[in-house]
Amino acid sequence: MSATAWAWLVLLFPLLGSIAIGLGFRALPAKAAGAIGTATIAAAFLCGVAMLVNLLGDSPDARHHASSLWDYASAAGLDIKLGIYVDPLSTFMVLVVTGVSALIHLYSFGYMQSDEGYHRFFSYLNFFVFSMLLLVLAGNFVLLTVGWAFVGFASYALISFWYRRTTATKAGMKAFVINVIGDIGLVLAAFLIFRELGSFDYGTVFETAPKVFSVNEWTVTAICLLLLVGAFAKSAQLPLHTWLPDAMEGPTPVSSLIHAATMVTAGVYLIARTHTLFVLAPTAADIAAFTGLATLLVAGTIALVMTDLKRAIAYSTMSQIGYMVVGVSIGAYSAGMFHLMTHAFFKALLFMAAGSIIAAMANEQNIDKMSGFGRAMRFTSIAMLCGGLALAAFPFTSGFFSKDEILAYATARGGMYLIFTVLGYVGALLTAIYTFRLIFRVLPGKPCPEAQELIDSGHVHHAHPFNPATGEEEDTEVGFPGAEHHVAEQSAPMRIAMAVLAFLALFGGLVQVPGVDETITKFLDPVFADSPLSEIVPSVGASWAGLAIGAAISLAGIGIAYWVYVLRPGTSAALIRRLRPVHTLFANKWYFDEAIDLLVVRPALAVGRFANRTFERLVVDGLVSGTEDFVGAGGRVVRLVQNGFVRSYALLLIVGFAGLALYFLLSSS
Amino acid sequence: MINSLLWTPLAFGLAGLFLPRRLAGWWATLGAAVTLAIAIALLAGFDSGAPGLQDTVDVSWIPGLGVDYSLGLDGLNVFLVLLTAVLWTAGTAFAAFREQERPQLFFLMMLLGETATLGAFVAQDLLLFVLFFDLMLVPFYFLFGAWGSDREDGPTASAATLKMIVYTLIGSLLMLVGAIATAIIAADGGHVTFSIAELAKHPIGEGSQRWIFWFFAAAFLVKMPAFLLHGWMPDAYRAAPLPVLAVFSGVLAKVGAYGFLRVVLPVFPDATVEFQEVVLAIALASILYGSVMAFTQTNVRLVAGYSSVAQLGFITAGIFALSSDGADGAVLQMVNHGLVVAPLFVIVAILAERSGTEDLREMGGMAMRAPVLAALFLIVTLATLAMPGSANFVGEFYILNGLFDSKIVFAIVAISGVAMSAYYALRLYQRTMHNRLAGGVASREIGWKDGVVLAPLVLCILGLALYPQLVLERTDNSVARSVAAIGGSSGGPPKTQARVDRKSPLACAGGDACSVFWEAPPTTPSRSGSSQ
Amino acid sequence: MNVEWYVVLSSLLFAIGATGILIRRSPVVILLCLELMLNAGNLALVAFSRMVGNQQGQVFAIVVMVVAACEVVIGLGLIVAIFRRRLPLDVDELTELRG
Amino acid sequence: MNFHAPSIDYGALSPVLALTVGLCVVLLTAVFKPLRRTAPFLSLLTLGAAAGLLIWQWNDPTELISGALRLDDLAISISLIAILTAAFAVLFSLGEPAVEQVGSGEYHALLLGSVLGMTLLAQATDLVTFFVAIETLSIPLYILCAANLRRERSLESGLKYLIVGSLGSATLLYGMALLYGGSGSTGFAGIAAGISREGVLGDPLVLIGIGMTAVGLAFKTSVAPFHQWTPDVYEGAPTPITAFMAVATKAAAFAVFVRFFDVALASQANDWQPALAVLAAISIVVGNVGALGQDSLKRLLGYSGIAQAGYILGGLVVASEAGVEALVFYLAGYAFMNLAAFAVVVARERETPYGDDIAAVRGLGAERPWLAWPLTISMLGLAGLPATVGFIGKLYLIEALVEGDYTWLAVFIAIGTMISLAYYLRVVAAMWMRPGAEAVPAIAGASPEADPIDAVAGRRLYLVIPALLAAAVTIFFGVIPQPLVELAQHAGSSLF
Repeated sequence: MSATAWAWLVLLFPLLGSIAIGLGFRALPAKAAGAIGTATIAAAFLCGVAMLVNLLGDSPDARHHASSLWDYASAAGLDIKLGIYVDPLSTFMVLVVTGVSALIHLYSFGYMQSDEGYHRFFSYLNFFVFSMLLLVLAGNFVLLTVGWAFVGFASYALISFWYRRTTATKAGMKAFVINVIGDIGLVLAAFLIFRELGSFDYGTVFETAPKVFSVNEWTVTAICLLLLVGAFAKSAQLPLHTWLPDAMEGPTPVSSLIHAATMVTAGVYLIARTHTLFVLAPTAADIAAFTGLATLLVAGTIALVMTDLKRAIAYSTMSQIGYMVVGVSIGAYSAGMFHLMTHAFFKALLFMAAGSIIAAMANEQNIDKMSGFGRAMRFTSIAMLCGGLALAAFPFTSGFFSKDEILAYATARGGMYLIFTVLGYVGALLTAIYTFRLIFRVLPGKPCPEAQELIDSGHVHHAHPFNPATGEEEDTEVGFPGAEHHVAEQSAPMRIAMAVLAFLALFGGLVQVPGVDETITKFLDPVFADSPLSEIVPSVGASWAGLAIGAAISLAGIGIAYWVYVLRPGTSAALIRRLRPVHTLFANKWYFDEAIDLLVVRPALAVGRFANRTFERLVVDGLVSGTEDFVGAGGRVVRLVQNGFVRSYALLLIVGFAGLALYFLLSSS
Repeated sequence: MINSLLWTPLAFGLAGLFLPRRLAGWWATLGAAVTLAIAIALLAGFDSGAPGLQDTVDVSWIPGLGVDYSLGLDGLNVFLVLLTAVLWTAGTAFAAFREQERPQLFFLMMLLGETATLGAFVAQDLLLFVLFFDLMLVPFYFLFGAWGSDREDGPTASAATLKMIVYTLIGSLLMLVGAIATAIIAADGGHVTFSIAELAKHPIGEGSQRWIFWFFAAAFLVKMPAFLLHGWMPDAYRAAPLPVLAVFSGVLAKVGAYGFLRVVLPVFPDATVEFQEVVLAIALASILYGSVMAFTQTNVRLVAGYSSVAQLGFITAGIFALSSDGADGAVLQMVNHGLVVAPLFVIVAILAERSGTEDLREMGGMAMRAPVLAALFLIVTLATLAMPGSANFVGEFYILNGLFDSKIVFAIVAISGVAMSAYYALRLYQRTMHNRLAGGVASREIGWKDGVVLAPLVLCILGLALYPQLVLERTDNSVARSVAAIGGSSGGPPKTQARVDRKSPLACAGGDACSVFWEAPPTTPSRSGSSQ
Repeated sequence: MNVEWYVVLSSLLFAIGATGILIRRSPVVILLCLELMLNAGNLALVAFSRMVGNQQGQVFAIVVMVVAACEVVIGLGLIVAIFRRRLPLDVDELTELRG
Repeated sequence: MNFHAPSIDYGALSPVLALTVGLCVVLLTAVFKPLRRTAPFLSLLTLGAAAGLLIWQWNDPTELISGALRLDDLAISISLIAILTAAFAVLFSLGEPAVEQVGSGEYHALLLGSVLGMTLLAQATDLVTFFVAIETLSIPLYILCAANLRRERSLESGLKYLIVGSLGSATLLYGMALLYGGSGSTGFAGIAAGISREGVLGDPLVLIGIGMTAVGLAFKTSVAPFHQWTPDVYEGAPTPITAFMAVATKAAAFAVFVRFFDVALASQANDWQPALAVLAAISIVVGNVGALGQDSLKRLLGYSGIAQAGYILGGLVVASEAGVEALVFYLAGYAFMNLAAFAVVVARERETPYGDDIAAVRGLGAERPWLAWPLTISMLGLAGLPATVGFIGKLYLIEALVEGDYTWLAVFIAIGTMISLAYYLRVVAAMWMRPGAEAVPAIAGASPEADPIDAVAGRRLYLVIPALLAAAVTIFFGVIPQPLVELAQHAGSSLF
């Protein structure tokens, strides 16, 4: 079987799974749904592997195949097929996506057990994986948009999975609308590409683009910027990031799969995929890079002060994606993708850990209320530690290699790009600090009531939960885990999933050690060969130097965190007092939500209200009733003249005649 | 064949008058179903390659006045005919499941409406078209007025309906004058003919085109309805009985858009080009205004109603992109919108039954015990907001692409409507199905009766989503001809010289210079793409 | 004698009749005025007939006299009927039909 | 000297003779008590005979009485319309209180007399016959309007009609006199020749003559601003008579209108065309807006009649063959639509205490579908909705107008139609969208005016069948108009 055939299978399995679970929601027992869900994804992963093997079979420069099922919409010169495009890049993404998804499905299998909406959950989750794979494998920009929107919808559905939580539905709406804006960016880009190159197909486009466009021509720049709108919306880069923190309303596995490991990295994939165009539009590429940089710093600072466990991790996700964006934009393609992979590992892991803690806290997400889980939930805390180390780029963990490779590349690029190196390291420091801030506040210390209860009885019986955001009582019948929800960690599938990810988080980086084995670079090389930037590579020495600095910074960060949160517990409070304005700025997430609300949402609603209350009534109805009244008035006049006095009738008759006679006399002379 | 398609519904309706009350509904549904079967047969026999009309009937009707009874199918109307048949079957069935007073009359009017609508779609004689176009109103006048619901806080059903009729006839009557004027000016003392094809061959002088164009435009824009001409819509929609409203807003609005493609573009090419921007501006206004209204409305029907205003705006924009990809998209979108809005109203009916209100603020949380209903509704919603992957997306994609090529500025403004549609459609879904369970709202699963009405429609949506090509490939040919009339481009750029003979897009933003580019001579209708 | 004077006279009669209809309220007087107008027509006919020198006008005039007679008869009949119904003989009182 | 008996074409005269004879016979029945009841039957017989004879004369135009009359297809078709209407009126008059009061014989005799006047008028080609016919038409109507002696309104309408009508006739007469003076002839052909002579053409007196005749005819056809008698008389007169006037008078008057202007005054067309066009526009507006607020159905139909007169006048304005065709076609259609409506009004005013108030038809759809349908169809037809003869008629008129470069008048017709929907559909709404009116309201006091209520009038076949018939024809010619079109074309060709 050819690589493409396998690819179709990769797409098929999750779709089948989703449909099967969705249709069989009455027939299937809960377990079965979970099993099917997980199995299909696992199958997809295996097919992915087969794909890889197939691909490695071909010579490096022949490692791209297109295949299409049928004409999707081809008319009037547009030629849109239902086609896929298989090359190392997509294969790589397929493997990451299916692999991580498989594990997270496994985790959810346990985590969602006591949830009423079990079938719905797995159906959605499988659908998401399908969409993500479609996005990755799409062979033309239209299909890409389709996948792009599908993942957006899946994320919406899963964010507002507990749909009787008003906070959840709001968050879902927010995420969806922002994602649609992203879609629009993509669509417009597609239009522009089509009008310039006359095709939507990757193959044709990337082939003809260099011939047609001159570097930095406005059209290609416009195309790239529009693509970036899509990428930023999906990957939560400034200023389209506000949906991501709110998205934490969804169940934790969702946060870990969609909003950490896979979907949010789609933007990175898009930039990498269309690097040919970005090479032609350096300005756009730089804009992208700088946005990434800004995001990673802003998000880092916010993560420093977040008290909500999941939101803090969400912001760290943003900043990590910032790194990736910087990477793929400045030409560190393989490095960017590498970081994408490692990030998928450790961030998924972190969320899982956070998930079981939050479950233990009865969905209380405020870290101020947490402490002492180190003893209460050993396994979890170990997992969390692994994840944290990798995120903080502790030497020789996966994050260590990937992040620093990007920065090393920036150094190699030199010139203006040194800014990225410097600020990148600043970001790294922040990362290390906030990561361990979380860890130090949650794991060690005197157990909080829940933790204590765990230690004593090993099982927590929660009071009926309340939504911390709105204070309204949770509606457990739609499946929001209620009182009987037992501690997540205890079920085996979750442990397995976390264990595997922990391993990957720690040692996953070893596949790409500078100078030793640059597997990923080698594998992805044929894709990016056409880009002149791929010539520039940091020397092995430079890379190691960079790694050394990275190690130092990460250790420093961890040290600071330890000093602030463990040795001198009061310090943070003191700092906050000292730096009040800064803290408020960070704590309010740099007021992005407020700004958008003020600039976009309110005006739109105001216009709507005006249209509804005023315009419709005055103008539109006025138009109608105005005419009605006018005609009606005419009627009254006629009836007034019809006064019943026969003599006035005679008068009118004679007047009429006079008028007529007058006309005739005038016309004759 | 086409004759039987046209007259079957009416025949069944009249026969139904003599049936007992409880049979009337099923008899009518049967009639609609038979019509549907005929329509499918016609589609099956449809040859997408053939030039010109198919299954034509051409009989002299009033020789004294030069009016012929001529019908025919081509890519423009074949799917609209099918849509009509489908929606009417669904709507009739939905009504048949419910208790109607004076059912025989009700269903007679329903089926008369179908005949009239089909007539408007297949008529190939300008006057016949006008006749059916006006005739459509009569049954709906009765249906809305006599079976509609009076509002205590607003006009009675009959008042609202009267408003609608007068309003929509304003256009149609002017159109009658316009049609006659066209024929007579074209005949120029010779033999008067109303055959659209004939009139298209030798367009009349530009001067006369100018005013006649607006007579027709008035009729079509009111029917849609377009921005500022939609004054009749809110009251009428709130009065109308929902099964009727489903077919009404599913099909009748399209007749207006269809009229532009069938009549205005071919017969008044110069005026069309001249007023392109004006109509586009109206279309944009409809898109924006409709969307804005839709996401501030609290009445469920009106959310759907205003969303249709926006959707029809898109369709109009597609037609007046004056490029065949725009028009292709428009036709596809007509079908899509019909398929989407009809089930939407069916669902609205179901929701209203469950919550006893049509006010969004008093609904919510209904998904709980009704997963199937929720799923169906969700699919419809996503199609409504033109989610990529739905046929609606393909339709809008084509429309906007066509617009993007000819009038880039309009395209960019129009696309903002897409974002808004996402908001109002999803809002509708969330406010009804999600959030806390509102007081007095029963979360009940959809009954099998409504299921058998709704499910097929949703299946149509899904099917079309998987294979929109079904419509596009059959439409493309005829659309190309319609557009060729005004010298528009019939299709996208050939891959290689895309860049070569192409002005700067900025130039395109202005005058219609770009509506003619890189194409083989417009007069030769070129099978898209492949022709180059 | 010149025909113009006949025409002028007839038109005067016509005008007088019309004015009478406008200002008088008694149906009987109004009938008289109507007769006056018809006879104005007759006078004109006869005068013209003499001017153009054929008899058609005179024939016409005689016919008109008959017609006029009929009208008066009907009119008076109606007035009697109204009187029988004890209704006021004043056209301004007969305004039940209006609007 | 030897005496030559004048050769008289009795064949062509036969319809007129038939009517005259019938008239006398019917009048005689009034004398013999036992024959009282036969009057309606005899009148129908007479009308039938006349109609038959007319059809027999179809399609061979003949001059009569040395050119004073001309029996051509225009005359025949119009006369047929008049006779048909009269027949319907006879049926409507069965059980009409007015008939008892003036006596069946006299009543029907007068009706026939009026019809006779109409047939003559349709054939008139000489000022004398023209004037005589128009008076023969009117004078019986003056009486018939007042026929319901017990009702003050009936008398009032009679007197009003008489006064204003005579004023109209007088004006007409004086206009004729002037034209005679100008042309030196009373024959239409002679006038045509006379007024186109050098020096006379465009002579003020002639023009004023034209103006005065126009006024007289506009009055008979109730064209605004000479319309004011119409609503009052229509409301006051006994309903069968209203029906008769609404259709037949208008038809006959238009026949002579078109003959006089298109034949006798053709040479002056450029002068009178714009004037008449303006009159048409005025009456379209006045009629339609006037009808808006009316509660009395008869009054409503009166105003609608004014508007329709405006439409029809359009056919005359263009002074072309197509125009005449359209005019005849529309008149024919108009006849059926109105008769259907009046049949229902008659039935309802007899069986409900509401008289001709719109309340009388409330809930008719549920209560008496066989009456509701005819009224509905006629309303839709008058509103010019498709699938009724009204639509085709408007189409015909508009086509004629556009051909004659009077497109603006066509647009007026469109706008007028739009307004008219507001009141036509109000009636339809009352029938189908309102619950039936409550049983007996206060107004049905035992005042001497109140006519006796006939509870089953709505089921009387002599009302229901005509109603259904007329409605059916309305639809039939709306779907298959060709036969009527051909008739119109014949009529049109007889002038040009």
